[in-house]
Amino acid sequence: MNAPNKSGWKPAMEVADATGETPTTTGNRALMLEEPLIFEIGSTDQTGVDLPEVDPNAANRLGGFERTDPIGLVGLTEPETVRHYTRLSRQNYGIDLGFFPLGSCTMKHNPRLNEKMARLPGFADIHPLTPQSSVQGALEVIDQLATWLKTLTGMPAVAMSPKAGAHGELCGILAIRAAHTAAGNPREVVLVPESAHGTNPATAAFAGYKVDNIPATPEGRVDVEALKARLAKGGEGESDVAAVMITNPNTCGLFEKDFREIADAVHAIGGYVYCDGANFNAIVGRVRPGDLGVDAMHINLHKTFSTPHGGGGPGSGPVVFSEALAPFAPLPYVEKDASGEFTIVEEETTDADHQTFGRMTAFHGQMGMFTRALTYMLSHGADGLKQVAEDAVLNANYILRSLEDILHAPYADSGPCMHEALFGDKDFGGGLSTLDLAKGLIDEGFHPMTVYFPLVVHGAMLVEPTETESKASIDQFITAFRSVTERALAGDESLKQAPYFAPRRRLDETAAARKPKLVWSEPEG
Amino acid sequence: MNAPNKSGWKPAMEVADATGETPTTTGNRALMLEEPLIFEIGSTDQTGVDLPEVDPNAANRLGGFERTDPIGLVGLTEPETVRHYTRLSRQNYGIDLGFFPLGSCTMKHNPRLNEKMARLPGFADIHPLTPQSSVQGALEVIDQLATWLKTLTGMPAVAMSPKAGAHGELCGILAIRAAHTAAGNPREVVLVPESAHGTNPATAAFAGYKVDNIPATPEGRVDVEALKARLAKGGEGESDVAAVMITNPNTCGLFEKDFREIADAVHAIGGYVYCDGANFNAIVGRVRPGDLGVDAMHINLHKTFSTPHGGGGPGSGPVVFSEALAPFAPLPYVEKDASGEFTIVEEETTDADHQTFGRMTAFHGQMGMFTRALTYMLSHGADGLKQVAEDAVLNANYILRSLEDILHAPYADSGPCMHEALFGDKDFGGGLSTLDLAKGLIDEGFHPMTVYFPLVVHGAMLVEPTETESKASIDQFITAFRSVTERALAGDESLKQAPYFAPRRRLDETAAARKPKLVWSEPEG
Amino acid sequence: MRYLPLTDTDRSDMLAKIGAGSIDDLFVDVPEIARLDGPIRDLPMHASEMAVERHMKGLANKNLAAGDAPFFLGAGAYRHHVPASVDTIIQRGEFLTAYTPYQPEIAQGTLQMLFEFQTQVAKLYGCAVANASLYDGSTACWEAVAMATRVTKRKKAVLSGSLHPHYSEVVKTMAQFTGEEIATAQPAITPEPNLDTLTSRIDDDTACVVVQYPDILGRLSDLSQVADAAHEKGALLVVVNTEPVALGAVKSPGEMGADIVVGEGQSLGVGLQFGGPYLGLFAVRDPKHVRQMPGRLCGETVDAEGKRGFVLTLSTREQHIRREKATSNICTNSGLCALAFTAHMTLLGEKGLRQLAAENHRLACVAADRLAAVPGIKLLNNAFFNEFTLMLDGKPARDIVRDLADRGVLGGVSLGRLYPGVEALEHALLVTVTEMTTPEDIETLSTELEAILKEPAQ
Amino acid sequence: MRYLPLTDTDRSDMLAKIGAGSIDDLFVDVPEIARLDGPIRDLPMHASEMAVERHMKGLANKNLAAGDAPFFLGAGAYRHHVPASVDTIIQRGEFLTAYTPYQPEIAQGTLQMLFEFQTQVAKLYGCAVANASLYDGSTACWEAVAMATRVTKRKKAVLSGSLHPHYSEVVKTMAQFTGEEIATAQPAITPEPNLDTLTSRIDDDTACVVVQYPDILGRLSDLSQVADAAHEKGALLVVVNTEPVALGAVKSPGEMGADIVVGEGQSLGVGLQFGGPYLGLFAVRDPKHVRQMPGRLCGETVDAEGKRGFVLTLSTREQHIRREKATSNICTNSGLCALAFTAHMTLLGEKGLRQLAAENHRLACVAADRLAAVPGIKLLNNAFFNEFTLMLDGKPARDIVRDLADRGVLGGVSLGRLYPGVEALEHALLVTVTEMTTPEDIETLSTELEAILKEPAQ
Ligand SMILES: Cc1ncc(COP(=O)(O)O)c(C=O)c1O
Ligand SMILES: Cc1ncc(COP(=O)(O)O)c(C=O)c1O
Repeated sequence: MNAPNKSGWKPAMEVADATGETPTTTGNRALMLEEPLIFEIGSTDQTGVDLPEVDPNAANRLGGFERTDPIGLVGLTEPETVRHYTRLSRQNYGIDLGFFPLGSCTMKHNPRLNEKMARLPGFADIHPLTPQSSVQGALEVIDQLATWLKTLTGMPAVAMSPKAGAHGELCGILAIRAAHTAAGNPREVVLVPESAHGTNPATAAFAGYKVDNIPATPEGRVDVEALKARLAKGGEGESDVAAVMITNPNTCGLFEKDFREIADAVHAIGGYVYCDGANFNAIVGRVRPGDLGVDAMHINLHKTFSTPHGGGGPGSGPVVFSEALAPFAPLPYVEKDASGEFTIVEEETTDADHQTFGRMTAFHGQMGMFTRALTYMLSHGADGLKQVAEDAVLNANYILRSLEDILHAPYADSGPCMHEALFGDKDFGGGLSTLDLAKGLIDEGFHPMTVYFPLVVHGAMLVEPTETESKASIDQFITAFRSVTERALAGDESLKQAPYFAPRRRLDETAAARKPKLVWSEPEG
Repeated sequence: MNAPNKSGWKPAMEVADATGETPTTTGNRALMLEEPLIFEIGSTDQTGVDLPEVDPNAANRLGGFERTDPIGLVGLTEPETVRHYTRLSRQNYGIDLGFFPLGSCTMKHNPRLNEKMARLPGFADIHPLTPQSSVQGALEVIDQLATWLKTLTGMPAVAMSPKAGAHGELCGILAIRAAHTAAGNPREVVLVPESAHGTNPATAAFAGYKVDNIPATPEGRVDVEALKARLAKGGEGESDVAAVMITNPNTCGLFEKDFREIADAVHAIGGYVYCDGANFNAIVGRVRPGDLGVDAMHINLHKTFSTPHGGGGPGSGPVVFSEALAPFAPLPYVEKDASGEFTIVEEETTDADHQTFGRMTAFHGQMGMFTRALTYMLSHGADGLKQVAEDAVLNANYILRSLEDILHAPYADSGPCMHEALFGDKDFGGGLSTLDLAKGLIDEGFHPMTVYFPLVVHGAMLVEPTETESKASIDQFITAFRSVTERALAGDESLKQAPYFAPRRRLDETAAARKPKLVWSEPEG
Repeated sequence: MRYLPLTDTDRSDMLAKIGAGSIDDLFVDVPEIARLDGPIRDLPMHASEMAVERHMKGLANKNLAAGDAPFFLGAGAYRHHVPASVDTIIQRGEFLTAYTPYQPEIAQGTLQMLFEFQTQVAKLYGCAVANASLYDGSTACWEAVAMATRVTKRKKAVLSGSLHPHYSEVVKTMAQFTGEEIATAQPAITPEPNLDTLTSRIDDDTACVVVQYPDILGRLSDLSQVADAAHEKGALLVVVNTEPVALGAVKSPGEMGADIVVGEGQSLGVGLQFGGPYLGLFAVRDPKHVRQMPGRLCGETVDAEGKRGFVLTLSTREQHIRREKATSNICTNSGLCALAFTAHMTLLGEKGLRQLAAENHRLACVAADRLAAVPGIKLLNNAFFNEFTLMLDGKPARDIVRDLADRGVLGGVSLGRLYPGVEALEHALLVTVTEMTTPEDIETLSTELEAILKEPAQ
Repeated sequence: MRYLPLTDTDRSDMLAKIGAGSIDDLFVDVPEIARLDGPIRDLPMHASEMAVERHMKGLANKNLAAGDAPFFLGAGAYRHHVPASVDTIIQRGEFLTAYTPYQPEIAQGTLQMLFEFQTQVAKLYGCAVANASLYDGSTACWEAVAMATRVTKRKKAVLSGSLHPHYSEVVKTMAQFTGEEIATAQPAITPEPNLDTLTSRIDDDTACVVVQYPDILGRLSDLSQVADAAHEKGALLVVVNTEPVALGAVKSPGEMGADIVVGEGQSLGVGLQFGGPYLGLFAVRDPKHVRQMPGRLCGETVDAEGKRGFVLTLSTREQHIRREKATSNICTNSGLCALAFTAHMTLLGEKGLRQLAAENHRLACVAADRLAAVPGIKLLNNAFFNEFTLMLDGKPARDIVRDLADRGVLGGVSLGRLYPGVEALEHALLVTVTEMTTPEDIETLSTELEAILKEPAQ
């Protein structure tokens, strides 16, 4: 690390070292290095840039609003900065380090060509308000990507600007609301299954809808009959249901076999079908959602199309639309005229084809993700993408069938899983639960699967291998997973203390929430 | 890791884990990950590139020399390759991770702007034999860098093509030999101090010289009187000494105060003064070797001028020359004509100013290092480079004076040190030595200093902090160093087993040399 | 294929283990109607890196990069010099290829970085707490309005006329469905914003008033006056900042009484990227509002051995716990952009930030004077930071911007583009100057503008 | 300054600890005569990243990058597609900023990579053992000659006329001082190399015969014939390869009896870089020669717990142990280029390497046929891999290459440039085709050459 300034930071070593070895004076353990906060090593006088000194008496035109009080932003020189963040990075797990089977998150390999292409100055160094004649290539990227997305989904239109999955959901629900409103009544309810991702109900509520539950069958799918009954509720008059939001493949990892039938039923009552496309990776290139009656679906470019997750974002969530919803798509969008020239439509127009619900974000969407996703698609092609879906599904089923004998697999009999395998912690001994197993996997050198989601399974463990994992790697994971599971079934107490080898032992989340400390402050006294 | 193929690789865990914790099935310890060899995980049918399939029957013009036998090169897909090398990288220490005070190596921060500039296609993607009119910018880089080097050293000429320090030494000695030869007698001996880097005697021998020792004073410098006596040996006639090779600042970290006097004495017997400039960082921008009577000196761009060491190379070792040696400089070199046009001189000419000793390498030298070094120089400027030397020397003296009370510092009384501080293991207890202290520092999260060099000090420890280390960082190092030293002085047995926390415990170098295994081979049976 | 490690042998071994005869058996649940007989048609097949690179470079080369022309665009997206080490840092695989830090024991890198980021943003904005990022400034602006309605339990938001029109549009888009009442206006072309008009629109139903600072015309105004007016009515002051570099020179919104400060963080670390991904910043002045904030928050805690560590916290506000009652639906945010911001800010430090701001302002003053000397051009602003509005004679500014582009100059943003159809703004050109602008660039813009303005009307 | 962490306060605190009054006190040992009164004159002062970047980009833009023109140069440096992930890997700070692995416990990354590299090179060359790299192909060639003299205790080296002239020059440069006798020749312009002439030059004093394969004219020849002739006289066969991709298509030198195989590894992973840094490869067929090899060697061992690990080994051959008796003076080598090579080779694997080689050869055949159809051009080679020699009518090839450059085509390497003053070679043009060459490039070169050859002599 860069050693501490006078904030007095010291490596925490009060508690005896877990290994029983002589603790080091630095708190470091060879290549596992402790690192203070920048505020504990930097100073407000230090800087890692070379800029002209400021003359405090220079004339200015700031209208008397000069910032005179200290701001408190510390700086570091470049060597210190690089080292600080490099050391921090080494306390992180990433796909580049190993298997990262976070269910519902599609942690596939992030190709480095994508990174390189996104950094071409012709893409990275253009301003969103550049005169359009000077950014035809950028508009063409958007147009080409739109074409891929429409063709892969079999849908006639796509909105490119949503910034992530949840923003895409909002885009879809707003279009649905706009369509209903245009037809005279926005309706009140959006139906969402209990197994849905939290963003689904949150989005529907954000768009002013009441959220009602879609019942599920014991096999882990939508209960079509119960759904039909709910749609019909209210009897003869117009249904109160504006839309259903269904994830397909769903969050239990299953394909909603009756999707078409559901869609028909929803359409029959004048509702719309929103499909959460977060799990598109299972079917990309093999199944077109357009063939299943979908009206709107977001696509997480940061899942299916390999743009990196970056420790939390950014993502990109374009939304494909059916004919019915296409006119309501948000601004801005790109159009190609007869001469092949591209234009950005930024203003509302009055024709029936363009009853846009408005603007969702300042500019055109996540261009940096578009270039990466297009690079990815061109690399794979139609054949490669089909193989992606097949290998992703094959890997997941292989895991399901390699673990179902020792782990509770609630939907193991519901048919093949799609891109992810779901397990529960039903039979664990000694008060152990999913969390303990997850922490045990950390010691084994794996990132744990998604835990406690979906909510419909006790101690849910959602394992999504993706297609970029080799069989050998998955086999190693299975061996380790079985070993830790055996310990969990046997009630092995030592698992309660795991992880042992990570940069930190278990962290106290309750304490964090009880008295939140969200920013650094000068130590008192 | 990418899990094993049928080579049968297994993580080695026979010996109980040092920590006493439940060993993992993978051999991993959370973020410290084991990784097999590519040969143990890849296959000759696997590839990470997409190229057209080969038709084995396609006509060819290989003249019957087709390679038909299996080659045995395994491949990995891109996800596996990235992961493999990322995991390997995490078993390495680098400047980016922490303090790396390897004496004589000048492990300073490698600025990232340098990396970016070297990758501009106008530098990275040009062929060495491109018609010269199309690479004027590249030739200008060489010319500008040459100007910086000449100005900083106060020398009239520079040869840019040497590939590293040792290659630069060769360049210098060959020029000296050529000059002597042109004068009628190459002479027989090159004088080198015992404290010199191994490349010095090796180079002299490679150039056909006998190597003789330059005696040293107890204070760690060249013994001028003894040297003069040696130069005079042979009495009246021509001296047998072709050159002296002296490192200045020397490898004990001291400035050779009498350098000018030595140079005069060498010149007086018609010899030349070669200065090993590996330690130029201590004086860059503050002292010009040209003012001290140097005839030739190589400059390690990978030390003083921050080009990265890359785990062993590449480097770059331009050599500055005095008027006397300039005519003998190697081919090729860049010339600027009156119109400002640059040309590469690749052919021998016959005029007296150009009696080149020939070519040392296929092309023009380490262009990739030139762009980085020039970027570095422009960033620092004359003022910044002076500050570099001053801070490097300040840091080293600070370390010397902070440790001399507990560690044997043989030349502590020889005046201030320059860029590095030298210690010995004289008083260690319990049979402990420098190596044990070094391994103890590894556990503390530091890269050890250079050990057992120079040869003139028992258990030498050569600590070179460089100027890119903060005081705070150095203070932390001093604390840790003192703590480990105290253990060493007290004969703490546990140090014998260090490191405890590194990816590997002490490695058996004797076994490696006894039965060398230098390439992977299919396991037998 | 280069990204797919399974071999055909692997595939058949795995199918055997599963007990499936072929891959199709794993897709039996897909209804007949949606089964395809091969790869989707009308799309190309897979291609080599080399071929893809050629294709993408071809597209990139059709764009005029900002670095290849004198460049004066701003209006919510700014071109600053990003130190090379920032990109090195964000390309570390451990940052780049990590997910949201759900397993904190192996995500301390991301978490500690977020804690640093939150602290930096809070300090920059003069606030108590900041979150771990939102999508961009415009969505952060909407989230602020939504939060204000939650805090005040009122439904009306008063938007300043000189708020970035795209930001107003985003707020209006959302509000049309959620029942918020959004009062907007257009910017008045005056040397200083008229705060009295704005404050007069605040009433007892007002949840918040939203002001941009510096505003869309580059003007600066005394926010404390607006804060007082809002607070008097029990409303919150939301301040929007699109240029964080400005806050190295001018008073922070927090200092002047803003309750929620939101903005765009793109200026630091992120780059132009044709509009995204960008970085939504969100902070509150009063810590009591924390539990109403949208988005992720990173907090400090200890591990089982008592060592300090960081976790995501207060997640009961969030969609994955609170579902339809969440404070926002956001999940994926702008994590890596936050890292870029925080690394750039760390390189700057207060000293560097102040120098950077001073240099921006100095060059902007030079440019404003030079341009105002061109016949037919008037400088509107009394005060500005690095962006100012010029009033141009003759043709609409939008046409002039196109003419400039034809001459290889990216000369600014016409208000005609931002406010299509609004005649009063048609002749206004927003010009931005940063440390990247050279004196030659300023000279070129001035002479080209002079030439264009001299052209006889057609 | 941005790279210098010490503050003025630090500096005075540290001087106090040291007991020095000023920094000058630490430089007292510098003789008066060499003391300067300030920063060195005639050099600029420090500059911001932005300013430096502008300067360097200005210089870069004065060069015509290979990617911006139809490109046909080779002769020891080849332009291949390097997968983007290779650069990601070599930019990992732990690889980039490490030193030679002197502390193996914290350098297993570099060491294991070197072990993989050595194995790959040995297999590629058909040898038993390879070292951890030398500077480049030309210095590796000299080291091979030097090693052969050590092994055979003879002093004479016979160099084939079709060895790259720069390589011969390097050998000659070294030998003029060390007493080796170097027998060279010029290439004969024949469709096939005349091996009889070569073998007839081997005598009982010959330490080694050095042959390039494919040779400087792109020709292939039967090395086993040379091997036999050399071995008969007790000499070693040294084979030089400048294009490793060729060995994915043609027999390895080891297979044909070479004793030492050396070459340039730049084709894989490293890039053109105007000639350096490149990557010297060095391998021996017979493991008994290991202890005479130059350069570093990485070997397998175990740690104190019995876990496999890697170390630098057999260092008693090296300068830092053996000093004037070392097998070479090399210290710093081409470590990071070796990593680039090994990562690229791992991405290729045998399958990819063979495909890459086949694609190079296929395109080279297309180009050779197309060019040979141009009036005034004759193809010299009977056999070739991806490089062949054309005999051009009219002007010297060197002038034609310049004319082509003026027309924006980088059309090949004239033998006139490689052998200045040798009239017999003046009309020969060496043309290289790789997977990067497009059919359009070939067409452009053909039509431009045709146009130039048609021009009336001036
Ligand atoms: C099923 C599902 N829906 C929606 C989302 C939300 O997507 P985003 O995080 O891009 O907003 C996720 C992401 O985790 C998801 O898994
Ligand atoms: C004093 C000294 N001389 C010469 C050298 C050789 O330089 P290079 O490794 O660049 O060949 C070194 C490098 O370690 C050195 O420290």
